[in-house]
Amino acid sequence: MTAAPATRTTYREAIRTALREALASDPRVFLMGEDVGCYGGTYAASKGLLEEFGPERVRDAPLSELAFTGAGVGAALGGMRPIVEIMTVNFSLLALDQILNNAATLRHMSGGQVSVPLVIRMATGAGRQVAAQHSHSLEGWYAHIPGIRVVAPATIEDARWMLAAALRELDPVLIFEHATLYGVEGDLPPGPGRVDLDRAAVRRPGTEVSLVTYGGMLGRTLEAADRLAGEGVSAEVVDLRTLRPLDDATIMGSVRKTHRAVIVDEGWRSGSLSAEIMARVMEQAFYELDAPVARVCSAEVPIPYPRHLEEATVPQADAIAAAARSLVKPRG
Amino acid sequence: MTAAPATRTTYREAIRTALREALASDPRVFLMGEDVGCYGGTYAASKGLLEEFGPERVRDAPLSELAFTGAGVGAALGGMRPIVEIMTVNFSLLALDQILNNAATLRHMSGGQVSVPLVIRMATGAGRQVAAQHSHSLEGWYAHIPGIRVVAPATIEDARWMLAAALRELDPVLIFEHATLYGVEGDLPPGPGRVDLDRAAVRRPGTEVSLVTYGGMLGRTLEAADRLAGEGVSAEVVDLRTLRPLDDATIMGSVRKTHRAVIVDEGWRSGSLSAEIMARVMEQAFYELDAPVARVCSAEVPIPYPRHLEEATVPQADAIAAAARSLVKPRG
Amino acid sequence: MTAQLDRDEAVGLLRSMLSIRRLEEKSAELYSAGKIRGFLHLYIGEEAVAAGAIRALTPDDAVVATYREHGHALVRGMAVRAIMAEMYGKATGCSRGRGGSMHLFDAALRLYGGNAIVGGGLPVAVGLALADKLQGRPRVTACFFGDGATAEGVFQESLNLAALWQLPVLFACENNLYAMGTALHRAQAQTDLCLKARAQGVPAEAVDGMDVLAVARATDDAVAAIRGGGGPRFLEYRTYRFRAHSMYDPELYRTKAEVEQWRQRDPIPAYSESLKRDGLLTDADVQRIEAGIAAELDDAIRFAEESPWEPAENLLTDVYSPRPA
Amino acid sequence: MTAQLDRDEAVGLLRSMLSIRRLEEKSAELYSAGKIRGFLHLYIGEEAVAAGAIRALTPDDAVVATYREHGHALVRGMAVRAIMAEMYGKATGCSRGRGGSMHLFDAALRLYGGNAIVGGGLPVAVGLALADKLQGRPRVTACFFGDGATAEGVFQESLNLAALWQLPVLFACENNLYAMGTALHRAQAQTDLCLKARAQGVPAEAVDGMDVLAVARATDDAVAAIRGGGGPRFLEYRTYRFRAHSMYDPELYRTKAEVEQWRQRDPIPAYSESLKRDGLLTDADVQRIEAGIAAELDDAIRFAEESPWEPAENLLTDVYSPRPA
Ligand SMILES: Cc1ncc(C[n+]2csc(CCOP(=O)(O)OP(=O)(O)O)c2C)c(N)n1
Ligand SMILES: Cc1ncc(C[n+]2csc(CCOP(=O)(O)OP(=O)(O)O)c2C)c(N)n1
Ligand SMILES: [Mg+2]
Ligand SMILES: [Mg+2]
Repeated sequence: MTAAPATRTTYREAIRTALREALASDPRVFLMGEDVGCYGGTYAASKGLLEEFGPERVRDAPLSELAFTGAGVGAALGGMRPIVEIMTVNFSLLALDQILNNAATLRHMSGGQVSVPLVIRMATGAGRQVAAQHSHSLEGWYAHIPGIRVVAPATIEDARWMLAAALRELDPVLIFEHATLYGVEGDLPPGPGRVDLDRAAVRRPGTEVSLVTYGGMLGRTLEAADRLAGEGVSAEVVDLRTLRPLDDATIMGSVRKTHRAVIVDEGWRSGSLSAEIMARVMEQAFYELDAPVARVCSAEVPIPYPRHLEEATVPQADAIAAAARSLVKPRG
Repeated sequence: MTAAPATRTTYREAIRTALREALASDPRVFLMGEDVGCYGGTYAASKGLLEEFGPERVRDAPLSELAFTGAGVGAALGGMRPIVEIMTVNFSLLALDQILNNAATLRHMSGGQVSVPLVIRMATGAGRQVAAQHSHSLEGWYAHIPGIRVVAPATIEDARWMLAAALRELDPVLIFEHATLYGVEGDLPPGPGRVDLDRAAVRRPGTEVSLVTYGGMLGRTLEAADRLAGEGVSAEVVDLRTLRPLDDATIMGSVRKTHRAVIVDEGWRSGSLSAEIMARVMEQAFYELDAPVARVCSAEVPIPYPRHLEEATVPQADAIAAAARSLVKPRG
Repeated sequence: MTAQLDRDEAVGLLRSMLSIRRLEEKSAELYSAGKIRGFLHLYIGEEAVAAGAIRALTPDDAVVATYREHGHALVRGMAVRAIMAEMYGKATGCSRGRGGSMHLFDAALRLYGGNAIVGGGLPVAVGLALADKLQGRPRVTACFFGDGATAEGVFQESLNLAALWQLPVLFACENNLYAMGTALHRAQAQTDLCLKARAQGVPAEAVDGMDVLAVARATDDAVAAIRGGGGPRFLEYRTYRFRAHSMYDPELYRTKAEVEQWRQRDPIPAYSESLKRDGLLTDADVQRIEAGIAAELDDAIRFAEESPWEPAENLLTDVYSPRPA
Repeated sequence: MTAQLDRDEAVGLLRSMLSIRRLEEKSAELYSAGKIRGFLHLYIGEEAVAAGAIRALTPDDAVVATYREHGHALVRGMAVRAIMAEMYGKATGCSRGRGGSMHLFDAALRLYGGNAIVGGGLPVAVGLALADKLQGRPRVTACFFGDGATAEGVFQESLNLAALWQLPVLFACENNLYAMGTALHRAQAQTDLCLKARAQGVPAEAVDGMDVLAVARATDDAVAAIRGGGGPRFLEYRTYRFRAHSMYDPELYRTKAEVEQWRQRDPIPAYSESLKRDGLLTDADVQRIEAGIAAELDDAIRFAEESPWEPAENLLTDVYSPRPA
């Protein structure tokens, strides 16, 4: 393949392109959710698609998260490839019964007779000052559920290509899009891009400490790595990409190289995904560690509205760099 | 106090006594949930209370988990001390929006103006062959939510006294009762018993390895400790009692003494509470460890119906003992 | 209405009801013997509903049921062996033994469970119908659920979706007047369930669920209307469960007299008598049917007894699908 | 009906509506200026509902509202300063700045939010009313929510609970015909919302939400019935939002002409003219009212500007209550 030039685009536009491609290439695909059609999508990700594909395939749903998610399960059982959009992770709790008790369970419970090829997309995370009922990061919870896959595109490239990979799965895939990423601009290398949902990616190689993160935290983790580089500390940045199943090989590969790790996770600290990663490092790479694995997570608080408190709640580059520094150059 | 004799009773009866006492001693207390009244409670925990306290205070609710849990939030705001019963943790997902977005959040989000003194009880766990929509252990999820407290009475004494302690709190307290415990018989020491919701308990002292567990797994963890003792391995058994907040002091106290730990958790392994405990040991007692902390959890599978598969899914005494043994006497 | 059924069909309805009854009576025994475990919900008393309703469907149609679904599986065409082995938890069961009594699945019969979350099957049925509509297939999805399920928010949400999108769903409500121990009038302020369906734009009708012919007639009409593109329909089958909610239930919430009164309306003897009156059935026929059912049951029990367990090494199989190539 | 109100009350309604309108116009400006951030949902066009309905309540009653609740807070008696400072996110705001526009709380006014989960306030209102009933207090809880919320399952569940238990709740549905970009007829098969309430056993009535007197009259009646022990009532206020759903909304889903048509029915000028016709209001009165509102707003903005932020060290305060002794 000749090296075509990269395209300048946004995360939002990359998702829209992926949705358009999915709708155009597979008649079984349809998009369903609140305001995906007439409104153009809460984050404008599906803008224009109603006009292009019509109301049957870009299907505005009433405020009924439980029923339309369950309808996604049923449509998947019926041979379709539904993409259900839930506006925000806080609202997904209304649909969780269908996700856990049905989508994730039906295949195993039926003895393997049926499968649920359902994709659910939702926005997650803080950073837009929308306060305590619209800002949380609960993807770690979903990563606990057997039977589903959970991914978090952190880059424009993953935003562009993960959807197609998700639609190729026969099992439910949840895609978490961080709400602050939609507007991010960047270069999209020519496709088709990396399409697996299995591997974490080393976004920046380094030798002294591994910074393991995903989704909305990737940007500030890279920023922290930059700062550390300025201080002569070489940090490797691992983007998990897939939160379930976790790519242990890439994580441990990095830890075995650097012997130190900081997990950066926007979830509330206790019981966040960071804990699972620390547990696995304990189980799989304990004797490789030169220091205990550290983590930088959100404060355990319903996320408040004012910017300064929101910033005080979620991980910031400063805190990430500080945590890394304290492992590499312990005090005293 | 003169040493009154212990009473022979069951876990179920201890809960019923606690409910009766709560209803009798505080007019603000009422019990609300599906089949708590006429039916006598799914697990017969509230049998007889309708007759004793009447339908206003032992309130059968329709199948509407979301609304009656939300009504519990509202009644708590209105000055009552509601005890909401959700039959089984799998159904609690239907109510999770009200638990997370309202019960746990209102106090902080309102700037501290209101509080939600709500108690929610529910049954959790496997062991009764009721398959993949009635058997899970999701209390670890709840332990992730700031603003609530989560407890798991593992003993008859805690079943008897934790409710009163929960009702003294001004914030929501979730009580997880393991479905296999209701029928367990034992001695209840004369009351009033230990009533805090803050401290873990060392249920069996030991010196070589800490077995940290809670709820339905306490029994088989003690069994494993017995077997280990038979082999000359001294295991200490820590019952967490409170899953949020965790009692780090007791956990670390034990680990600092034994230098080895196994976490026993009926939750699905990845992302279970066990991971959080391992993370904390990593953070707080890393240099005390003689071996990586191990865990014995449920297999990551919707829990199947047949006994042999259900048993293969959840932690058993054998596996617990084996995990402990491998830390204390590493092979090779 | 027997006029509209030929003799085979008319007797077939009786056979269906009897098969369910005998299967369940036996299941109760096997539960006491510890062969069947976990939750077991008997349908005894309600047989006319499954027997009369499911025959209105074609093999291409789909069925979504609840944890009280042995009858639905049987009438839909599942072999007694597959049901019995499933209740035993054996690898030869319809769901490989993993589901047990509450989770009977058969993809070939388009039976999508056996759902044990009250109301959990409703939106799934809506989605199955949506798939059919989007693919232009003239199929109907029948969703069975109880009076209790109509109190769950998902009931209203699901009916609205089906009506809004004009989807081919039969909402088949088995109103047996109780949700576990909670009588309908103690659970809902408005006990006319048809009103709730109509308030979501779904045409609704109530029918005597103890009369298998009334069930058949009403369901035929509803299914014809749905298949004709008329959107969803709601049928309230008024029925009663003669036995406890599950095997744990001490039945504190209703009187023996009430149960006795409903037993007077047992759908089986009444229908059997009417067939005899119409000259469509003899005592010898009944004996032959009973013998056939008993033989099938004996065979199924033997099959279940002799069947292997799923090896524990397979525990994790089918948590995920094999990855497509 | 003005006949039943004295002049002060009649003019008070106008003042309420104008206060909301001016507060919100100013808020939109402050949003553009970056002073108010996050989500801001304007109530402009719907003022007659909050103004006409909340005056029917006593201070002991309770109010539960949505993210579109500046008007409700104001009419309930919250100081403009407290609202403005909250929208700025300042420590002097009604919720200490933590909630912002969507989460106005005031325990003393018994205003229980400002809930930003659609439908999230409904069962909370039911519970508040249950507490009153259990404690024998003759209070009413008014719960405001939109047409969109009536599609959520929790709506049906909540109405059923309130009707079943005969609780003193006013279900106040602000039907502005849209849920974000989804028109009611594109969201629900049955668009007569009163039918849905009645199907749960809640008496229901629709009222012109652009006519503040009609709102006041209907709400007075409903609240009287509720307070008299008649159980819950549902009122559908037919109204319209003149502005976008939130500040992000490009309004692709409706035509300018439709909005223009509804603007003809703006509740404020119509009512103002009728007061003048009835001799209850002069142009000078209007000027005086406007001046008062403007001064109050200026003061509130100054207050908000000058107020301190909550120190970040307090972030964790009030996640939990102080432990009782
Ligand atoms: C969401 C949920 N809540 C509670 C239960 C427990 N439960 C199982 S069956 C049942 C009663 C359901 O009544 P109904 O819908 O009338 O069906 P029936 O059992 O009468 O056939 C209840 C409460 C459940 N399985 N799921
Ligand atoms: C459960 C939930 N789903 C979706 C949203 C996003 N959302 C916020 S407001 C809104 C529209 C609600 O419409 P309606 O109830 O009519 O109230 P209105 O905004 O018109 O006043 C939506 C979809 C939400 N906040 N909560
Ligand atoms: Mg029933
Ligand atoms: Mg609206």
